[in-house]
Amino acid sequence: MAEQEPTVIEIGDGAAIPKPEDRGLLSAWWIAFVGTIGLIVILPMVKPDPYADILRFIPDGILVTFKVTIMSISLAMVIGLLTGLGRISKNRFINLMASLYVEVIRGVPLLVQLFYIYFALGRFVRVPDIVAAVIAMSVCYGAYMGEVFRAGIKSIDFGQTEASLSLGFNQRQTMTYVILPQAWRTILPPVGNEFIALLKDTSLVSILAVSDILRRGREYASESFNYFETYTMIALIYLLITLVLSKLISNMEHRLSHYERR
Amino acid sequence: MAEQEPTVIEIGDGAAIPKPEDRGLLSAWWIAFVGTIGLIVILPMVKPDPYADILRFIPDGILVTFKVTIMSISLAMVIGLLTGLGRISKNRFINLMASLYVEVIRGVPLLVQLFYIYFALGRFVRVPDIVAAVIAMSVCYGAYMGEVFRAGIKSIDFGQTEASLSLGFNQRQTMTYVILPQAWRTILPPVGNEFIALLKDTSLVSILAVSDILRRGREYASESFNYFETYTMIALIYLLITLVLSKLISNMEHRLSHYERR
Amino acid sequence: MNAAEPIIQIKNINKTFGTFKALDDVSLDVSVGERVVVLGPSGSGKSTLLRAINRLETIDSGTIIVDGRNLYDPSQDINRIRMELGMVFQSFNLFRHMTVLENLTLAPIKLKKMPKSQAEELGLKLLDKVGIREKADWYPVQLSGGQQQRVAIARALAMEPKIMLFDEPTSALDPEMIGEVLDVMINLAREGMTMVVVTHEMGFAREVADKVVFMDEGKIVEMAPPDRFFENPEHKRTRKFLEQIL
Amino acid sequence: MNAAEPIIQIKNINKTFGTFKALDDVSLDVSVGERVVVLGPSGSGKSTLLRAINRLETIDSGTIIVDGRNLYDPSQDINRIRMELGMVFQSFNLFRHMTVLENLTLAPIKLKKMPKSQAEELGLKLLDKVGIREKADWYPVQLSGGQQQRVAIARALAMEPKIMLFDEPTSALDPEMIGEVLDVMINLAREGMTMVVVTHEMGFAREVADKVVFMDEGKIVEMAPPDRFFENPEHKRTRKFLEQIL
Amino acid sequence: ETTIVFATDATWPPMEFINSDKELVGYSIDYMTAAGKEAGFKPVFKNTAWDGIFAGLAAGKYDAICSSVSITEERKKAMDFSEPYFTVRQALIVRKDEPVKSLADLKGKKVGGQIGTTGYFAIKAAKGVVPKSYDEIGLAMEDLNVGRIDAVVCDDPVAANYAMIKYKDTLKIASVIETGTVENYGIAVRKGNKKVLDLINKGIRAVKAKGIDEELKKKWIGQ
Ligand SMILES: Nc1ncnc2c1ncn2[C@@H]1O[C@H](COP(=O)(O)OP(=O)(O)OP(=O)(O)O)[C@@H](O)[C@H]1O
Ligand SMILES: Nc1ncnc2c1ncn2[C@@H]1O[C@H](COP(=O)(O)OP(=O)(O)OP(=O)(O)O)[C@@H](O)[C@H]1O
Ligand SMILES: [Mg+2]
Ligand SMILES: [Mg+2]
Repeated sequence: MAEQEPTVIEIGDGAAIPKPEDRGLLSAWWIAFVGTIGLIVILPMVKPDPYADILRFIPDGILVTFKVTIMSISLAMVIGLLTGLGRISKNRFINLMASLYVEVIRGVPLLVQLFYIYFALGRFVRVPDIVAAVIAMSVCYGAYMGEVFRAGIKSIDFGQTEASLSLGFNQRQTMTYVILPQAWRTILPPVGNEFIALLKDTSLVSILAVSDILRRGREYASESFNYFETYTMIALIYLLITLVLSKLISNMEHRLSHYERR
Repeated sequence: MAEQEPTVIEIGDGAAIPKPEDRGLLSAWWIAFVGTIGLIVILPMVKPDPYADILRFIPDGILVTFKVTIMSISLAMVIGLLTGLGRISKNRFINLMASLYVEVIRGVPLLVQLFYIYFALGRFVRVPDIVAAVIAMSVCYGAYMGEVFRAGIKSIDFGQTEASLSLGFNQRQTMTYVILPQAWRTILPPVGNEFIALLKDTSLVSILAVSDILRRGREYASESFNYFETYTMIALIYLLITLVLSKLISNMEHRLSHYERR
Repeated sequence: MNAAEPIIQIKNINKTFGTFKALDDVSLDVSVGERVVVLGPSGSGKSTLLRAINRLETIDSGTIIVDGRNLYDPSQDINRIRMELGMVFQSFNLFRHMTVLENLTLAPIKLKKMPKSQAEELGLKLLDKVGIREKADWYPVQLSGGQQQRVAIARALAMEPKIMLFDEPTSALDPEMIGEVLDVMINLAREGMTMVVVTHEMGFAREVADKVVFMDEGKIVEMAPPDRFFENPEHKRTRKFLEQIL
Repeated sequence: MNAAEPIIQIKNINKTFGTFKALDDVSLDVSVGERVVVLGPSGSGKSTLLRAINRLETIDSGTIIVDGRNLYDPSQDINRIRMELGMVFQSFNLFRHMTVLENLTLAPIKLKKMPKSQAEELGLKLLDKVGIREKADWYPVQLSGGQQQRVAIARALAMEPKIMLFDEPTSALDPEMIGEVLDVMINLAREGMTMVVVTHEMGFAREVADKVVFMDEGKIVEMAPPDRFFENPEHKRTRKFLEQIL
Repeated sequence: ETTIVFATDATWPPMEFINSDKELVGYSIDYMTAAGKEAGFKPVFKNTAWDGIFAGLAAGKYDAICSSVSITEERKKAMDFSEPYFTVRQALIVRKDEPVKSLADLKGKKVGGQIGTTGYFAIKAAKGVVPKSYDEIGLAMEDLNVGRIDAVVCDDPVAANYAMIKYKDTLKIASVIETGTVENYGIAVRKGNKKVLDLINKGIRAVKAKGIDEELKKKWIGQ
């Protein structure tokens, strides 16, 4: 009796990295890109009040957004690597701890985690808000990264490990010299995805009074009452950033594939 | 020269639906589940002030969260179906519009979209908060759902379409009677994922003063000043809900597979 | 319509994929009750010709008239014409989410608005005819290939088509199952169904064909009754093909 | 260590997978410079035995002493023992992200703290030896299977092991490439390397083996010099195996 | 009887907040309820996030805002205000152990306030301090408490509520900020919505005339 493996669909965490074969999104990318830049340039010219004002108000928020994103993704990758290793560990306790971490983090909304870690941290240690925000984002994304690393490591043929061990490398060296450098290639696309998703999610830290793009915009809007125009501009800026990032990441992927293709 | 297809890793939008083969997460599921229930029961008993108070304060927020989630997912599925059909449409214009919609929505943080749709909608039509929240969530998740539907439809062998057309069904009938009922099976797991992700993301509507779980918690905290305890309870409640939902969905998947397996 | 007029009239049709000419000025008439078998090497355009007949493949030029109706006349509803044409595919293409009986009744119920009970009666009768009535409530994945193909034939017949098109109905089957499908087709031929069959089964061609068509490189090279075709083929290319295959 | 003492001493080892006995009370000694070829039907435990020698597979009972060191003595560093044992796999297992030369130099640089230049010199010398010095900067995917396997041998040799273990080094290769790998192995044997080789290449076994070991169902059934083994095998099972394979 | 829908951001105790029975309560709430009784309208309070409360008014989501809105020149351009119903001053809150007396002592330090409030505007107007805006004043207080920021500026009744109840062991009111102008709360309505404004003004006048406002002050603020 024929049994067919059911197809698995997984949709990423919201980044729109166009794949070369995806023609629809590719040309949509161009239109979106040109349209976004066009609006960002034209709106302030046509209607300088408030659009030009908004553009003047927001830039330091962009810096904060990037700062939080880059610090968070770096920390999240460290946590993710450890979690990923924990999830494939044969040590039952470590394995369980890593799994539990993933399970709990995935089960709680990021915003709740942000509040929680922010306040909980505040109770026990005195850290600046931006550090608290970075820690909260990293703890959350570390769980997702853990799954990415786990899948990446598992995608490497076990023969690589055996060859490395038989040369005299220990488990840790094998991971460092042989498995991770190869897993990196498999991991890059989802990491790129997570990076963009994280950048977007940093908008949540605006609620913790970190002056990112969104916070800056809200401050402007609350004084000028130009809600509609401010949020239009904010959305355009985010869109521009993610469009550019997704293109960069997709290009990087192509370059990193050298030892597979050339 | 050997060329190897690079492995693709995709990590879902945060739901933790344990797959039967994933032993680590499965037992982690049980521990998390028992632990969560344990804490929800024990904390109010050991320290009724504030935990029991919090438990009394939050329940109607849970209802609101579910209401928003269910309405949003329903609407998002309608939008997603149309978007998915648009993305596979041969009509270049429809295809481009659908792709553009997906591209733009994916490029803007949900929170920004929420604010934007909330304020933009407010300018042109007068709708209650909760409706604005549902519309915003649906517009956002519709884009993701669109990709889910597209992948689901594309996973169905083209022979099914040809067989249907050759019987005399038109394109629409073919979609309705033949493709979608089959695609549904492939689509269910990611839809389950999106459902849980959406439920978690409804926490964002608390910012619009929709009285969901998180809003209720914030209200309680802002009056009682028990931030830490309140957020502990909120996190536990979300965790319990997502743990139960992920289990339900994973069971449902098993049952829906009848025509593939029996 | 004149009764003597062919039920399928194909005139000078052409079809290119990119730069590749899949059909090259093909003309073919099929009369009511006639059984045409199409032979030819792989890639010669047999499937393309068959699929052109119910417009699963659109042609670039030429005309195709089925049962008096031009396939490319915008005033004609292609879906109505397709109801007259049953088609059976190499890969069966049963609807995987439906039981065997549901596969058979879907089109009559939805397209002919036949009451469910009547459609089921018809379906069971057809399952009888193809010899697997007992599988009515099974799902396609639970059946063997030969059984699936017989269901596919029954499904096509449920719309009571005037013409049946078969595209290598037995090539995806294990040898033990080919016979059971061919038997069904032979019975159908005996009952007088108009049939166009692409196949590599020479025995079948000899036994039931009124006319054998041989295609190569998108052209109809030879067209003859089976006796003459197999015993005394005119063309060099036909002879070479027969040598290889027999 | 006594020079006359075998460099590999395997005593009464057992290994079960679940309920399946993969090694059943196996004992085997290998002297310095000796070439042992292991034969046997699929599933007889050849690979398991070989992998037990460098503890890629842990055994359930028995002892294995390599170069005077007990593999299961907790005071022994298994990684140091493995450096003495070069291993070549059926599936090459070259590090895909490194060039050929990097594959060769990684272990000497990281494990022996050899300066990079010296490691590269050694690497190039070894590539010369296996006849593909010109591919030093290529990536594994760009090489043929035979070339990859020769690199894999060179990689193992770069650690200057005392013993080389081969697990069907030519079974994944197209026939044209088997020769080039066997040549390298024969040269190695001529230079006096201690070798344990699982293979189905009878010609190789005849030519280089000092001792042929025949396994079946996890047991060593027969052990003899190649002449006697091939011409005059003692056991029925050995004869049957040879009949099938020759 | 007319119904007037008031938006209120119920995170501003004791003026307007949610009590443990999930009821919207507070000084402003009682005040408007009393005003309604006097002027003959029925107030309905709608909990609304502060951030966007003015946008909602413009969009017609409600008729008025009763949420401790100070009457400012900027705001007057965007909406109309009722007669003042409460006079506030901006209070500077710091940790108990700090010798800070005024905003001038906080050069280079972070000072928090709620986004879009007059308190926050006062911080921004002060030279040399680093302003930080919060969604809710409670979040700012908590951050002050744990040391992420060094002071908070907000309306004095709210400041008193926080510094004397919840954080009485750790926070104190350092001073009242003199801005040179009198700051009053008013009910905001959409520009030109005279009908609603008149009703509300009528109610406010009646409440003042009967001295109900003094009772309410006693009840909620303890003055
Ligand atoms: N959709 C298509 N796009 C491009 N080329 C096509 C397409 N369909 C068919 N062709 C090409 O047209 C030629 C004729 O195809 P067709 O399927 O009609 O051959 P056939 O005679 O049925 O062969 P077979 O016996 O292998 O089924 C082939 O070379 C095929 O590759
Ligand atoms: N990790 C494992 N788990 C379970 N069974 C195993 C494992 N490794 C080997 N086996 C089983 O042990 C038996 C001996 O395996 P082994 O690989 O040693 O055979 P072999 O003689 O090398 O065969 P071949 O010539 O096919 O390589 C086989 O039946 C195999 O299925
Ligand atoms: Mg064909
Ligand atoms: Mg083996």
